[in-house]
Amino acid sequence: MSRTDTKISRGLFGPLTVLAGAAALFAMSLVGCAGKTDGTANAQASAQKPPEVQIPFKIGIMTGTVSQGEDEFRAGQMVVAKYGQDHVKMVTYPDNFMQEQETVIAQLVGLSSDPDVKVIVVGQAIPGSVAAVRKIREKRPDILIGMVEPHEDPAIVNQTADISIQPDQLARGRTIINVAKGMGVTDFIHYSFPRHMSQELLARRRDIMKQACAENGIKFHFVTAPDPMGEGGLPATQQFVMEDVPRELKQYGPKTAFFSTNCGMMDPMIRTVLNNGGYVPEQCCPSPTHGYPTALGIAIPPDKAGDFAYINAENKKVIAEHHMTGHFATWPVPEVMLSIRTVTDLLVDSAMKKADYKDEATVKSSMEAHAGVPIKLSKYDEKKGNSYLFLVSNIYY
Amino acid sequence: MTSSAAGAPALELKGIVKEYEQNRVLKGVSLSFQSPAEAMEAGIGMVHQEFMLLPGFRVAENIKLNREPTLPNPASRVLGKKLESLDVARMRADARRALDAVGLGIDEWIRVAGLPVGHMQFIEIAREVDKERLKLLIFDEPTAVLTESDAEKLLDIMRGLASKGHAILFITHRLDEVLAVANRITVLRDGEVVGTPDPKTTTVARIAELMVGRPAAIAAQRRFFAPTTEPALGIEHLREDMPGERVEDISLAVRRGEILGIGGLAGHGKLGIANGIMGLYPAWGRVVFGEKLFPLNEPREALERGLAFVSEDRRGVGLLPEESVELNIALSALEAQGRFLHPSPIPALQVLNHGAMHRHALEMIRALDIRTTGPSQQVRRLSGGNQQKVCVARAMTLRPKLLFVSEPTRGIDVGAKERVLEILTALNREQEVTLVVTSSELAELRAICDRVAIVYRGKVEAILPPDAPDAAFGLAMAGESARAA
Amino acid sequence: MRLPGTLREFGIPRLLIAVFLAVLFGVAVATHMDLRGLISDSIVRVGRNGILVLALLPAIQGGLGLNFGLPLGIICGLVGAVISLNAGVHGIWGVAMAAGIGVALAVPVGMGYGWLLNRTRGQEMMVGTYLGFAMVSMMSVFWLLAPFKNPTLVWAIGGRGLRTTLSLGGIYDKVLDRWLEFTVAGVRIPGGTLVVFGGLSFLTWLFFRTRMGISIAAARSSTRFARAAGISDERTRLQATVLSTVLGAIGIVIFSQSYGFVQLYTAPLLMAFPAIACILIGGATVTRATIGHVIVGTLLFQSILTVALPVTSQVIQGDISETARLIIQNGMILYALTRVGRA
Amino acid sequence: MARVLRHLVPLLFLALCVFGIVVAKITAPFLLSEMLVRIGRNSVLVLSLLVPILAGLGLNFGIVIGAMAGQIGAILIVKWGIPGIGGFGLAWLIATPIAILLGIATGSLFNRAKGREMVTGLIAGFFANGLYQLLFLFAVGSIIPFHNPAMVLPQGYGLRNTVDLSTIQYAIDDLIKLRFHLQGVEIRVPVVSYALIAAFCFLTLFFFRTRLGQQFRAMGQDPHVAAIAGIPVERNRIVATVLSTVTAAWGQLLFLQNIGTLNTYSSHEQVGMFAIAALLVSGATVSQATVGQALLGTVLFHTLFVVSPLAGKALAGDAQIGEYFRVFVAYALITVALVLHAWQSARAAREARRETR
Repeated sequence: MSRTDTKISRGLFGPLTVLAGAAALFAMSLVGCAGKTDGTANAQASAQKPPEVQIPFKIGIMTGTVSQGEDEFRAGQMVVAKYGQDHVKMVTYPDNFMQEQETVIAQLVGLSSDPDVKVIVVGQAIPGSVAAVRKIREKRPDILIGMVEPHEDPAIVNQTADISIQPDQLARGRTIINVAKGMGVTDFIHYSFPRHMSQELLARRRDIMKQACAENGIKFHFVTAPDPMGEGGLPATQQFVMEDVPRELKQYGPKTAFFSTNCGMMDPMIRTVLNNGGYVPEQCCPSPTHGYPTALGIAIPPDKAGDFAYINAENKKVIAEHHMTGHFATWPVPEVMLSIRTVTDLLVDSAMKKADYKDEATVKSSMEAHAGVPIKLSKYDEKKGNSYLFLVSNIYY
Repeated sequence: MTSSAAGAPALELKGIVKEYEQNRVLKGVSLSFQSPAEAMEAGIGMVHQEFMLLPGFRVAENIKLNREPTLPNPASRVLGKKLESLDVARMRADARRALDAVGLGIDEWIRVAGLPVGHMQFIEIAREVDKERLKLLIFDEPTAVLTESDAEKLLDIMRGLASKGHAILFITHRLDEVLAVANRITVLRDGEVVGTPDPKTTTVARIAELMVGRPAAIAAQRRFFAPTTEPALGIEHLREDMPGERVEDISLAVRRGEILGIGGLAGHGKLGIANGIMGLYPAWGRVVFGEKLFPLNEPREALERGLAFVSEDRRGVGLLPEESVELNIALSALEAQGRFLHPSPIPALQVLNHGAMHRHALEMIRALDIRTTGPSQQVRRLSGGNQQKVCVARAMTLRPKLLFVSEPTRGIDVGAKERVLEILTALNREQEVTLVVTSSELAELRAICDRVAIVYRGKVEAILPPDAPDAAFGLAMAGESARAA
Repeated sequence: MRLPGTLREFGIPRLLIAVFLAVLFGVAVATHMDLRGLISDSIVRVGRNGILVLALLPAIQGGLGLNFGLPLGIICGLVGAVISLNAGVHGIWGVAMAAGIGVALAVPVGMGYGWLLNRTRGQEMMVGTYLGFAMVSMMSVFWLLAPFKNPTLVWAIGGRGLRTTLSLGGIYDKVLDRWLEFTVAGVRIPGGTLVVFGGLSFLTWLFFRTRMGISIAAARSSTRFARAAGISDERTRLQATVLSTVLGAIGIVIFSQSYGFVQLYTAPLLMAFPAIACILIGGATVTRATIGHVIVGTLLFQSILTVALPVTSQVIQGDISETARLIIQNGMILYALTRVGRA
Repeated sequence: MARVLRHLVPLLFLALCVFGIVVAKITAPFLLSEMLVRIGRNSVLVLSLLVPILAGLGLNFGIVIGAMAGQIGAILIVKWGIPGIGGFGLAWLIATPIAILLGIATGSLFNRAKGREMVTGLIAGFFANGLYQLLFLFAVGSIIPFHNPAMVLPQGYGLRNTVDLSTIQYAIDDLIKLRFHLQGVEIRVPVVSYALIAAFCFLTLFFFRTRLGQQFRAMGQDPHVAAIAGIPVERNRIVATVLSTVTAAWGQLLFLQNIGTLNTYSSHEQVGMFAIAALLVSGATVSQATVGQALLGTVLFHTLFVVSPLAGKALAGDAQIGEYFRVFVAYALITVALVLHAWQSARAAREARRETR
């Protein structure tokens, strides 16, 4: 009998240790939370500040998490700060959004379930957004929906969104090559993989780049990299880029420029170019914070967080330290942040009948107001729909 | 469908089956079965020693398993008979009839799980009885798990079935039962027919004699360095939970320096004793070793106190077949006594001293005449006899005070058998190791042991000198030692 | 078809992959690619990934099958790395500190994990997979909330929470790769990392010759034999799990230093799969593996990864090698899974 | 105690859902309309897991392969431009034989990996995904003639990443339209989908009352006893896998007609993971599951999916923490379910031994 007793106590010991472990972890995250409150006094304070703009309805916004790209998530937070927590419902889509399409749909439809919501902005309209928007329309035709940087077929998006906006990928096919030419590049490497090449705009941009290169006497090379959504994950992709950049430099010489369609490749690409030579005329999603702070190891003290002038200056400084000035270029503002904020403001004003989001001139002026620099804007389809493509002129580090 | 394992005597009654290797002849037709379904098709049914019942199924579902009466439905008309619906009413009715035939009054729609063992046995029989084409029914030790009254009932049912024209093959160790129901008797020993006594004229003692057989002329000279009467190991009321070899209540005193034999029929618990004391299966009771109380269920403790064990299950327990001869020989001593290791401050991280292990293996290979290409050969590649020698070598490496050896000669050829027995007696004589040898081969026990204990139904039935009459052993094994006296 | 013994020993799948690899190298030579660079990259990758593959060995040896719960160990190593980065420890000491903290965390985590696996015998691989997924998501919350203040680690705009990718540039980027680095016939060899991988492989080999290691292997071969020899297989399984988790923690630190980045959030999620493919391609089965399998497998698989894409890109535009690799890798795992027990 | 333990997982899940609903202040009409839709599109996929479980194969991660078969059907009818219920029916007809073939292949694989069916199914899914990519990224348009500029990439081969299924969207759901209003919110009831789910439930129940179903149940309990009783265990295991794969193909089609777009290269990937998670949270185990549990699991799991991001956000004040929390809870509960099941079956085995003493 005593035997059984020891067995029971031994059986209980296990779960208890696990519980203790769980408790410890929980305590850890509590400490983390505590750290958050003092570490982010600014953010908290700004969140508690009265909203800059009072609106009589609510805004729904969906972005990625920071691990998908910080600009996007912070843009969402800026919208929250501007209109106040009570008037903005912000949600995020899952990290593995390609597989969890249903969650994407649920999140968006969930935003529309609040009868006060009149405007929904999808910051990076990842796959599933079109299906979700169609479902929202079935019940709430009154909601204005903006789709930023849609991944799905542009023709379908053009039929679906009230306004959609993204960098002019096709025009970038030429502008990026122009930037590269200005840098004095002889060879141009384009990294991508089958899944991205199954997106129409990316595939067409590649073809335009190829043509532009030919016109400008630059040799174009298409290189396939492992898909970060494959089961090797992002690390496999990044390892490949780190190995391949020096290889290409060796083969084509130091006047080689690199471009990639995937955000995850930016960190290693910029770092490897910084150390080995070569050029990065523009990132996939142009922004001073996209890739550069990590790749260059920029320290950003709390009081400078989100200060683009400071970040640009730091980027410039570190690149100069590596004697690579003039090898890098980007847009002065994060394009996704610009788009999200512009689209939100525009739709809010339209909902209050203060502006017309369908008017191209209004869209342009609104963008420029946010960017602080001139913007080139065009329509995806002149005849129908309300999809826009835009370009910003570059800054050089 | 085999009759009995090597060494386990068995009786065959009223058989119309003649078994010769894979071919079976039924009613003059030679049959060879590839699958149970074919045997069933041919009209052969079997009541298994281990129950072939699904505990989660209801009684009727078990009885009608894969022979369910069905009703056609729209789906089955299109897609075939397999999709016909179960005819539950008929299943229950059939099961009821079969259960009544075996005199089991339980509800046919309750689940089998949790029913008493006796009931399960009768359900098995009912299932076989229910088969329409049944010609031959095989009972494999059906009464082993039954109470006296249930066993009586079973015999009645067998008589009834036989009178209805079913042939019954009854495999059992219970001699009384044999005489009570059998029309014909065949006695098997070591897979060979040793006699076909007429049930009308023979006696229990005669069958027992046939079962046991005469002691073989053993080459090993018996030594008589007089075993002391001092107890080496005292076992009191040992109970143990080894599947198929249950020990109910064993009390036994092993004397220092002797070779004690333990015999008995399969399933009566003789193998359980060593396994229980060595801590391989949960055991309860009081065991004293070297005047100290000995803790049960602690395999490590047993090894550390100077016990060792050569298991009957060579492949499962005795050896690591994928590993080398040397590692197999050294492993227990390495684990329990920390030998063959380089010194290191952390005991668990002492590195193997390959040289010492290798030298020791060579020594053992020489001493026991293990036929191998070398100490690094995989044990799997050795013959059965040499594998057994490796097992003995491992036990010897532990330098035990008392050694349990179970089935030392099972599955090895005749020459090796003698060699193994010689090694054991030498171990006893020269190194004064107390030996407890468990074997199904009574002859070998009688050849090398000082005393032989016979176990019946999980208890010690009798302790006999090796030269006791054959009938005394036979009766003890059948649980009828009282009759011999 | 009968093959000569040595070739059979090497295994048909490995033979096929080796031939495939040889063809790739042949194409590389034919198209005037930088062969030395390709070989050098392959070797760098072996050093980088080797320890993570090695981490699977104790689990297989301990009878736990393929450790799909490797992300647990990886997370421990990542926490160690982040703490050392936050403290700003540079160079080899940074790596040592990261590994040290990683190991210190991996021991209790491995014990908890092992305890769980002992309760779920027969389902270890399933439990490992899901537990790994769960922990990765939990740690994502931790990365977001953890009170790290070092301005090179936190988000550029938000100012709190750790970035997805932390650069090791100037901290301990490639310190081991560069230590003892040498060049043979134009092929750059990252000496230090290989020494660490070799050293840990040797230690692991040695461990399986210690008393503890021998009992782990014995308990895997036969639970009942082990019990008869006084070995508790619950304990050996626990030891094997802890060792696997610890090696996972060290493995990711070595990986990160060679790689130059520490990757957080969902990065550890799928890291077990390539490692598992490596060891299986090396010839291991779910129940048996050796150091040789680890080394051969890592060499073959990582070389394929390194060489296949650039070489096929030379030959065809819009290549299908990424898809082909997917099929080869999972085909190998499937082959191994369906082959056990009939070897 | 044992009773509570057996229902621990669903109870935990229920508690979490209720807690989430309260914290996130989710309104009844929203929850109801979301759940009606989600149950409608996911139930058949979850039901497809039942047959292999009862036949002793464990959780069939191979349903991913069935989902691929369904998608092949959907892609073809879009290519041919056949809309509505007719298109859906044709997709169904195309998908079925493909699913049968793939099911036979998967089942044979399982027979070679007895005891490791689940991991094998998982990896088989990854493997099949590779072949699927090969087919639609490379073979289509190059080897297989496929000329439809709306579907094929500008390069001339390979499908685009989105296939617009609006032509068959709601083909089943809205075959009979039913709408009602609750607190001013319109709620759609996909009547025909529910009828189909009911039919599947009924068929599953019916199946287990047939001769073959009885054989499956016997195999699930003890394949050895089943073999002794003359049941062709290996062949039946393949049949079970085929049934599951085919049901999954139909389930995926039902799912897609509700969603209305197909992510060519990823819609199928998580089908197995989610269906299995849904089943496990109901308290079903790898060896025991009922139709009721499949439905209950679908309801609980998807309630959590709807509720938890919002609840996480309400609790942590940060949308992304809610997102990570949701994923954590889902996976952690599956782990708990697996552990509890293993623990209980070990204890049951111990008790069974004691009883036969």
